[in-house]
Amino acid sequence: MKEKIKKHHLIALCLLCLTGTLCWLTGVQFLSMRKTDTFYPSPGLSAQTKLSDYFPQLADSPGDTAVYCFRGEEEGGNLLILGGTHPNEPAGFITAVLLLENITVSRGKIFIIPQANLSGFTHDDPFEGNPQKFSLETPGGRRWFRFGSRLTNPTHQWPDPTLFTNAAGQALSGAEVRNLNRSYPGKEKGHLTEQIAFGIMELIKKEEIDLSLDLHEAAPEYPVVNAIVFHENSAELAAIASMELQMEDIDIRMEASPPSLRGLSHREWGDHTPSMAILLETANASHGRLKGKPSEALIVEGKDPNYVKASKLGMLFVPYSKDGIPIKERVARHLAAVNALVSGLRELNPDQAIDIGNFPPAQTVNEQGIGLYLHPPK
Amino acid sequence: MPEYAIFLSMVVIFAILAMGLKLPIGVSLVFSALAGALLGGEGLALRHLVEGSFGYFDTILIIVTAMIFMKVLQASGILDTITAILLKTFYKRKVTLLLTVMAIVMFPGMITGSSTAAVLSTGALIAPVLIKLGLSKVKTAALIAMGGILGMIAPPVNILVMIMGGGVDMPYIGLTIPLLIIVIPLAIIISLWLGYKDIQILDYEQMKSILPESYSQEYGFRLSLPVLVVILLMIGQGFTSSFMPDIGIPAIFLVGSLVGIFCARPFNFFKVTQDAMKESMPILCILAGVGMFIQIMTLTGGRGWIVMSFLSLPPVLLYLGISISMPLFGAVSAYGSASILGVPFILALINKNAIITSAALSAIAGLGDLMPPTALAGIFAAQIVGEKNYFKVLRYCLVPALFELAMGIGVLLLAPVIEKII
Amino acid sequence: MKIIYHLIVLLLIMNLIWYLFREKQFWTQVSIAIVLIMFFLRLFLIK
Amino acid sequence: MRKNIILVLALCFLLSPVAFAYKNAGENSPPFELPNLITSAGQSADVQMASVLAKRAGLNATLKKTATAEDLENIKTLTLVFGASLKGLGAAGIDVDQEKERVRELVSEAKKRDIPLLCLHLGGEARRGQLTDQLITEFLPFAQMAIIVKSGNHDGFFSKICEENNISLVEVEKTVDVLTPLKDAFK
Repeated sequence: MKEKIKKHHLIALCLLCLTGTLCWLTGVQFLSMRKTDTFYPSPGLSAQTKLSDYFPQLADSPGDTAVYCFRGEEEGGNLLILGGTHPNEPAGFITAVLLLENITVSRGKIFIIPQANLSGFTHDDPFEGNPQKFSLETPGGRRWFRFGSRLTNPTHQWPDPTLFTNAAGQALSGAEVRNLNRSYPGKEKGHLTEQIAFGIMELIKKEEIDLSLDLHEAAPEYPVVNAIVFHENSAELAAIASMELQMEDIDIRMEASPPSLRGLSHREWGDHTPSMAILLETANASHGRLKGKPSEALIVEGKDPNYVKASKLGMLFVPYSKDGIPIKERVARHLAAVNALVSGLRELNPDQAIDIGNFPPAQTVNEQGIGLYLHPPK
Repeated sequence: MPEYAIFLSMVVIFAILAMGLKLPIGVSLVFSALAGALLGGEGLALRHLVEGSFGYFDTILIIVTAMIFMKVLQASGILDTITAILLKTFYKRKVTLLLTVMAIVMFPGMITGSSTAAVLSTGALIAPVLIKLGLSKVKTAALIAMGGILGMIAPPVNILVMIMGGGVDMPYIGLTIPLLIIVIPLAIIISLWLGYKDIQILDYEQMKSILPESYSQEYGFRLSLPVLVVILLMIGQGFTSSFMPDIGIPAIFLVGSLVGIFCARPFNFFKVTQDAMKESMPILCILAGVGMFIQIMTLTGGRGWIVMSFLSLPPVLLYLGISISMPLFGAVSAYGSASILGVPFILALINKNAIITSAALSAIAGLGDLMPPTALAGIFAAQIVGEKNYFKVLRYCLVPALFELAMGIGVLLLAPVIEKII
Repeated sequence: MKIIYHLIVLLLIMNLIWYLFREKQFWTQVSIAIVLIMFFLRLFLIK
Repeated sequence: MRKNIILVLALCFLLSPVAFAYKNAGENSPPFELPNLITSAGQSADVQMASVLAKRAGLNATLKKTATAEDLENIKTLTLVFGASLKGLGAAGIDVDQEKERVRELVSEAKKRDIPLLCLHLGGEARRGQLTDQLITEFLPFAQMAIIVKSGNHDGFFSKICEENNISLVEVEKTVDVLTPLKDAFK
């Protein structure tokens, strides 16, 4: 009965144990990204709801993200601000957080979704070597934020098809099925990401949003950067805002949303709802293909010698010096643009005026840092 | 340690382990990635290593399931039957045979955008036919590998262009004609180049004598079901998306395999999956290793260094840079090459028509599937003809690959003219 | 659809473990173990 | 040849009061009258800015990015905003040649109807480039006046054409600064 265990069986057993240990060690790190970020809404907050309140099918799904609502006493315009469509574009996300932790609204309504693709915040893109989180200094201590992936977590939406044809009929490579900003107008019975897109469309329709903003970042070598991408229904507003920004010495490119590129927020929001649709881009070196060593510092300070070199070679679409483009500058840009768009909306249509109090001033953020306007960690 | 030094050390360590100590390539890659992480001051960086390997998880699923499907076709006798049918049809028509064979190999690649899917499905079907008609094993494998790559580039689905287009906001529209301009001449030239001289024209008796056993009498139409099911499901992808999500290529191959159980000569399914595992294990481990290698390369700044080095070439050398770097970078897969280098190159050529540029770049990036250590198309083509050393196959792919490279560069240079014509 | 892929991964894991114990060459066993890590993490929907 | 010289001289003669008029804008009446039709030459988004500027200047202007000869009915001034954008052309569903042909017809119809032409270039240096330059070279010579953002004239491109054709050229620092000269240019 007593049989000697064969050597290769023993090795197999050891290797299996080793595999298990490695799974556990790395699994703990992967799972650490599922811990949610804490935000501290300003006292001006009227209600905190969820996207599933607009599209119940999302309830309890990893895509059910928080919606922060600020309602003014007076009737006015309705504004939607989306951050975190791509969780690896932190300036958009942080701008939304900064707004929800500071503003008060006396006229009109503002809806803020800081983490539009919540699932994307729970994992990192393979091959990018990015850190899992980054921190910003506030007067009361350091606050950490997740740095996620451009795409929905594959464990939340599996498998990718070979070819993704989105609800607007555009054919894209399979992985784009997890890209929120290729999934509009979304699909009630589609993949999770399409359902999130559908939920956002529902919010825009039900809350009768007048102006919807999608805050992004792009690589400095990408032609649409430091740009205001507008649907044709918001061309005039974009022009007004870009001139206003120019007066504040902020150069911004105007880019018309191409009608042939379907599935993007600035296209489908404008096509399928009465809302004006605008997407804003800033330049983020940690996003590009030329980036050097990825690090928390690259995300926050935005300094990269590779991009300085690329800039000298004339390959970039933004000025880029050895000082880099720090996140405070990128967030300040977004803040200034949001402000300019809101005042442009008032100019165009006084009925849709929105009065915002405690709006974090772009210039101060740029000069003194984001932390000044962030709630200290508890 | 500067980033290029870390990268070069990783390459040297890989070479020592793989060539000096004769470790499996996949394992060597894993260890060189680990060494890179240590040298870069990142510690063991286990999270990064495992995360990197996940970059190829979907590819690994496709490979394993495609391999199972191929083994099912073999074990059930379907492969022999199809060989017999093809032989009977084509034994005395050389050019028609070669062109048909090319089209058959390309087909799964055309609808899935993956050279692996093509080589392991229809490539496996036609390999025995070519060998029986006198083409050497390695040349057959080269033909299949090139067919897989051309299928990957050919319309309607070219994932490489989609990846590049995604990086520059170019919709996947209007690519059919530019891609056909590239692929059709190549398909004709390459199939004739590799096969015309060696393929024998047989008389009926000769053909009869080499005919493998056919099961078509016994099982009839049922025999074709597994292949038909796979092809139909591949074509049908996207049609179902209105009421249910697509099932994806791995599930398609598995469905085909399961259908195979009931359609022909009985066989032991578990043994088949074990065989498939065994044959695909080296490449699975290589892919995991390559994923780790790239992640650590990015983490230590090596990737940025490489991309910058090629992009900062003077304009005269830009085309040379494209010709060298895109296939070379394909060593980490053609998709990776399209994403990491294809996008910046499109931007560097921004004054040309992006549709034609991306079509041409995809032809060049596609060659990456011939680049060791991954060399997906080369390795699997060698495997289906039973050739142990895939470098022998790659040797015969060299001239066809140069044709393809020349075509790609030619189209890039002539983009303004082609734009006027189409 | 997720459940189908779960089953596929499970099937492949069983095959991989079986193969790991049958294989006699050390480095091939190591290769299998490396590939197994991914399959386990995906089976438990961690990564 | 002689015919050409006569034509140019005639043009200069015709245009000189216009140029003169602007230089002495305070004393003489401005050259342009309302209503004003604003259109693009090249379909860049800059035309949108021009429309906003006109609105802010209190000018009665119609914006039509792809205006044709028929749109000139009852129009007293044609404003052409230079700036080629492949994306913009794509969005309008036309190619470069179609765009040139459209502007060509529009400008010649305006000339036929004696509608003066005002040209704007708002994008500065970033909005130059081969395509835009082609449009400027072809159509700017027909203008009575050009208002441009200074950095777009860094190589003297506009100055040269304007001098040769006796067009009054106004340079400003930023796009927003176009507002004042634009306002002053209209009666």
